[in-house]
Amino acid sequence: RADLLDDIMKAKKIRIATDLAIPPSGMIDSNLQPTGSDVETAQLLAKDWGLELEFVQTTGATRIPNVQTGKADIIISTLSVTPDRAKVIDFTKPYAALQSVVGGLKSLPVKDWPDLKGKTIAVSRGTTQDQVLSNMKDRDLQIARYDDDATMVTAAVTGQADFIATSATIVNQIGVKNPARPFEPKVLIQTFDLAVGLRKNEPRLMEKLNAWIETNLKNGKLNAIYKKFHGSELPQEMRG
Amino acid sequence: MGGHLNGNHLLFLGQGMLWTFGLSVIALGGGGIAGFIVALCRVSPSRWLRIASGAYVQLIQGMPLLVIMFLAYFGLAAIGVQVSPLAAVGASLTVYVSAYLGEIWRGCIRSVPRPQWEAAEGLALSRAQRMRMVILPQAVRIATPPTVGFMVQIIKNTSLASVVGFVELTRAGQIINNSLFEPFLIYSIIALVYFVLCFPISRLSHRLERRGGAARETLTPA
Amino acid sequence: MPEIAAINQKANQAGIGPATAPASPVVMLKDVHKSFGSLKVLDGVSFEVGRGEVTVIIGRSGSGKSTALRCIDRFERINSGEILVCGHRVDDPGLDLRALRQDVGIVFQSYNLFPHLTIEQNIILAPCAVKRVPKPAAKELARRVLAQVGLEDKLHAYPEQLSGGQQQRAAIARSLAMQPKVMLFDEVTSALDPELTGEVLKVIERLAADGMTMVMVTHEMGFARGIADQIVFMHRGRVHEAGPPEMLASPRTPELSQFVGAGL
Amino acid sequence: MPEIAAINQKANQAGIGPATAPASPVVMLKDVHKSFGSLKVLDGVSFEVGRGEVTVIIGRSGSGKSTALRCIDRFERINSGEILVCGHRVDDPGLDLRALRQDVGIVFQSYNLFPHLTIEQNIILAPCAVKRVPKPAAKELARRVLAQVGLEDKLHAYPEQLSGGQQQRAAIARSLAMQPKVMLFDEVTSALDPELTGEVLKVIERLAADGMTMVMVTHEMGFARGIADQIVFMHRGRVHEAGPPEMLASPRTPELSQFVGAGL
Amino acid sequence: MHIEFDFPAVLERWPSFLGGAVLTLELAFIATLFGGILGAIGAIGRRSRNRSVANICTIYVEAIRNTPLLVQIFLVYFGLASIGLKFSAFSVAALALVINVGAYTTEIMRAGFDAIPQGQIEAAEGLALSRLQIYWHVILLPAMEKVYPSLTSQFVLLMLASSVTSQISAEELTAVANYIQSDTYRAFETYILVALAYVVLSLIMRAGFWGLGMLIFPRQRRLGTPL
Ligand SMILES: Nc1ncnc2c1ncn2[C@@H]1O[C@H](COP(=O)(O)OP(=O)(O)OP(=O)(O)O)[C@@H](O)[C@H]1O
Ligand SMILES: Nc1ncnc2c1ncn2[C@@H]1O[C@H](COP(=O)(O)OP(=O)(O)OP(=O)(O)O)[C@@H](O)[C@H]1O
Ligand SMILES: [Mg+2]
Ligand SMILES: [Mg+2]
Repeated sequence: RADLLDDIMKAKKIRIATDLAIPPSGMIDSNLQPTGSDVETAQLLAKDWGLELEFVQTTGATRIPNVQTGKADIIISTLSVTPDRAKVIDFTKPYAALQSVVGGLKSLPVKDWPDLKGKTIAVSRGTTQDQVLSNMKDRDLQIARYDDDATMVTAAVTGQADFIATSATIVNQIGVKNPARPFEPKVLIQTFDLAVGLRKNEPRLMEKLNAWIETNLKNGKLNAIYKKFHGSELPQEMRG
Repeated sequence: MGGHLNGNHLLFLGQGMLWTFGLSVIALGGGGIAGFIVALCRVSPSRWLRIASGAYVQLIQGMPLLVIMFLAYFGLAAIGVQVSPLAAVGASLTVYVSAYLGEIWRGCIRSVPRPQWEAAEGLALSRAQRMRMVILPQAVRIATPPTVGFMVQIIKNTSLASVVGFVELTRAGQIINNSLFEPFLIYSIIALVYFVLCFPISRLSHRLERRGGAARETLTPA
Repeated sequence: MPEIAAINQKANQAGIGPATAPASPVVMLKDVHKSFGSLKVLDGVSFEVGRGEVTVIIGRSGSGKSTALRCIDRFERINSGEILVCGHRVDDPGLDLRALRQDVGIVFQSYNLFPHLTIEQNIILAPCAVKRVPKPAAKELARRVLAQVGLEDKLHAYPEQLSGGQQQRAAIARSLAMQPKVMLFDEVTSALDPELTGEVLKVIERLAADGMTMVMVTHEMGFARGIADQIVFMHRGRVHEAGPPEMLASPRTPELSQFVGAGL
Repeated sequence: MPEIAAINQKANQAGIGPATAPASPVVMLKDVHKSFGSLKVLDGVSFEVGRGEVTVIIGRSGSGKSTALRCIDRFERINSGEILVCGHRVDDPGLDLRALRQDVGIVFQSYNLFPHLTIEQNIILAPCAVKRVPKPAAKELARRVLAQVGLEDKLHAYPEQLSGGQQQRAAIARSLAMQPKVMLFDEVTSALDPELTGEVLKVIERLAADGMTMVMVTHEMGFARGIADQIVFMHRGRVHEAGPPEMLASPRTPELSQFVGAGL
Repeated sequence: MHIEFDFPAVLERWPSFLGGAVLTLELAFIATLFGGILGAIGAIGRRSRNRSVANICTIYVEAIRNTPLLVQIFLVYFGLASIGLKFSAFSVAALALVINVGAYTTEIMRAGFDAIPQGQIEAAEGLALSRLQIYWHVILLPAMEKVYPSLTSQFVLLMLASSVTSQISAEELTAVANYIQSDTYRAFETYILVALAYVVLSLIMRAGFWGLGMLIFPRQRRLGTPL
């Protein structure tokens, strides 16, 4: 069977699955151009490899089937690595990391996990935040799962949720949208590695992607992209 | 992230609306033809055709359209048949619509009073002639209102095509909302656009229904 | 009325006038049995109708009159027995249905004109589609049969624009246009008021006078008496009494006498 | 038949037998006009019905018979004129409709039994809901009125399980259960065959014999002749002739003579 | 292709599936019950002689039928929260579904009411029944009987459509499926199972409606007319 890397190079085009509805990683700007950290990462990759870039629009649920069935070549769409997922697709080395926090209303006196006992925390369904919090059985948390970040944020803005588990960037955004309900990061959950996803058994493509990631982490380009959209640096050990 | 709704966004919604419109046309065109065949099978003299088409209708009506689309696009690819998004969505909508329209139309064909079938039979018309000259022209008058009413559902259901990457009206709204975080504004606009697309059709269906009602009465003389 | 003569040409060529005795039967039922599920509806029905003869079937509701009529035109398939109509073996599973129905015209109580077609279109539909009569000839034919039932002016009306009696006459005209050899009528007047009933019965009387072979179910006793060559009284799926119209005056069985007396 | 006597107690207490002359009229129409849009349907109709009297309305289709009857029970509102029924001013806009309808029973050609209820439920519905008769008493009443129409065994059947004649009798029983002072019948037998017609007419005859005040539209001339105290012949929205049944034998107007002759 | 199906990996989550299916059924049940009642009231309203009542009912029907359910759910969920009313996602989902299916039911019931022959109503009027009594005793049940097939189809459709309530954190079948599939990345297995689950749920509902029909239409039970 054909090798995916050869196919890509022959076609001079790479098809990257990205969800454009998960800011700040994938979104559109006011000129309707795709933008976000994942989008710029993808653009950087295509440029470096001298390929034409095609975004395959996906929703959260169809990112994986898109590469499994060959409708897209790779996924750059805030995929965090878990062992279960690694059974289905292959992950490269991490190209970025996401700091997840539990954010809450500024006015609420919450400092650490025990204060969250019995509280309802909003998450985006199926994200790694969701998985991690769901597994914290002993902490006695109530979890409300929304289909995507936007709905979750809307819940926070309108008052349906007082706590949300997501990236710190998004937590800070809420106060901008509704000054009456400013949110702040309360408790750090974990830092998740984000990796590029590709279908199983493509060692040559995997190798080339890993090399590219290593180079660009070292030269600071990936860090710059990350900082531009998330407001913070990548973790030190990742930057090498 | 952030920013305000501008003309570009509205343009984006406009493009989404065009897709919604286009997908609806495909759904009704393809689904209409397939539904007609399903309806004919459902009233066929062959028992097996009736049972098979009945099972088809039950199966399709028991599944959410989203799942049908998913399986058509990714499922076919998984067994090695690569289909374009448009083909997958077109096929799914056709299948889905055919099950519903087939059932609606079967009812309409059936509701042409039995004596009409017999009168046609008594005049030595063949089965095809009876269908074409006597039954269908009468069934069409009864069928128009529910068919038009169903169109409204389809227009709204095309939103599910986002699962295979179509950015139609609802998905366009979602994407914009997820960068602007203005759910009320954006969803109200979407609601309004759908309303503008659907309301005239609903009204039309009502008007037809009122006329169809009169037509139906004349179907059963004395 | 040259038109009527034309339609009934064959009967007349055979030299059979309205009042002469029947030759070989045009319709023959022999020991016909028919059940719907477990309900026995026809229980050994036999009778014959000769060419140019008018047979009237009477009997109370549910006695199987309509079913008998419908079996003649194979709208129902019989369980056992024999039916012969104009040389067609109706009980034969391999019967050419459409050939049978070209020879037999049937008119029901509910006129069943096609509401989406004008009267003319109703009439020419079958001749054009089945017999491949060219359109102009069919239209000419439509005019002729409509004249026969006194409706020449309604050619372009839709059924709903006609009164009940007119609709029924148009339905008869539609059947006539197929130039059938036998006409079956099932309570064709029972949805009509006395005046409209009169109109329709007059049309049927004329047909009878012109020698059309007919089998009819009716509740109009006076009419039956006047027109019938043979009366068949059905009771519980059997032919209880049959004979010339005079039998109504002196019923042999209590059932017939009750039936005849019941209508006050 | 003690039941019938009970039902008609009031009429009998008033000392009015079936054959005596009318006292103060129970139903009175005076110069009633009624149009549907631009179509004039009643054009100055007047007649009176005395207590215990039977009035039969005849006339050809479309002459306004049904409309006249429906006006009496205020199913249609009249444009001008006066209608008085059992002391209710029917033309008065402020009329207490439900009080009127407790005094008037009406039965239509299409029996209009409620198909989802058994015969017993059909009958006790109105007495229980309107007059607040307790269930057991109502059931007793149902049995009584059903006996009156000869259907005591059909208490728990559904309408579709009954023949047309039985359904029509059940509909009459349902009306009787409200113990009305006047009964209106609109072509109650015209959907029935002669035998079933006979059954229903017998029930009506018995009601008449017991002194019920009735107005009926019918095409059964023989019956009309036998039962009517007064015949009203309507033509084009007017009372064209009215008088005792003997007038049918010697019509004064050509319209009536044509009408009487038409039914063969 | 490079897909190895691994149904057990997904099937081992069956308690979650079951929980989601139960919640879906609960939502469908509540929406059917109250939506049915709302629809009957709406249909009576639409036929009301009072013009403003009829108009309000018409506006309700048109507004709901011509906009997507998802948008309605968002507007109810976030709208209520914005004015300070906080309900659980389940309550809001149920409320939105009731409002939605109520509009469709209104139309179906109205058609059923219109299909009752005028003669039936006149016969009831002739028996001195009041307007309300006529609706209750003479119109409602036969009308429901006439439109029962469309009515039940509408409720099954609603059950299928209730999947969008996952958007506002109601943990019904689709939500569970989405969760499982993003947890395991086994989209095919999940979608196939969820399709099966929906087919089973809709069969359960149809069976339920059939039984209910037998119960509330005793004539059908007695005379065995197929629903
Ligand atoms: N298709 C059918 N399926 C089951 N039973 C039937 C069917 N058609 C007729 N029957 C039954 O057969 C019996 C005879 O019916 P038929 O219509 O022949 O009577 P009829 O003499 O024409 O009565 P009517 O004067 O009322 O028309 C009736 O009991 C009727 O219920
Ligand atoms: N609701 C209505 N709207 C308009 N026209 C009507 C209405 N009801 C009756 N008509 C018309 O009024 C006229 C008289 O009708 P009506 O039913 O009183 O006649 P009828 O004497 O009872 O006739 P039939 O013997 O056919 O029952 C007819 O021309 C009819 O078409
Ligand atoms: Mg019959
Ligand atoms: Mg009338």
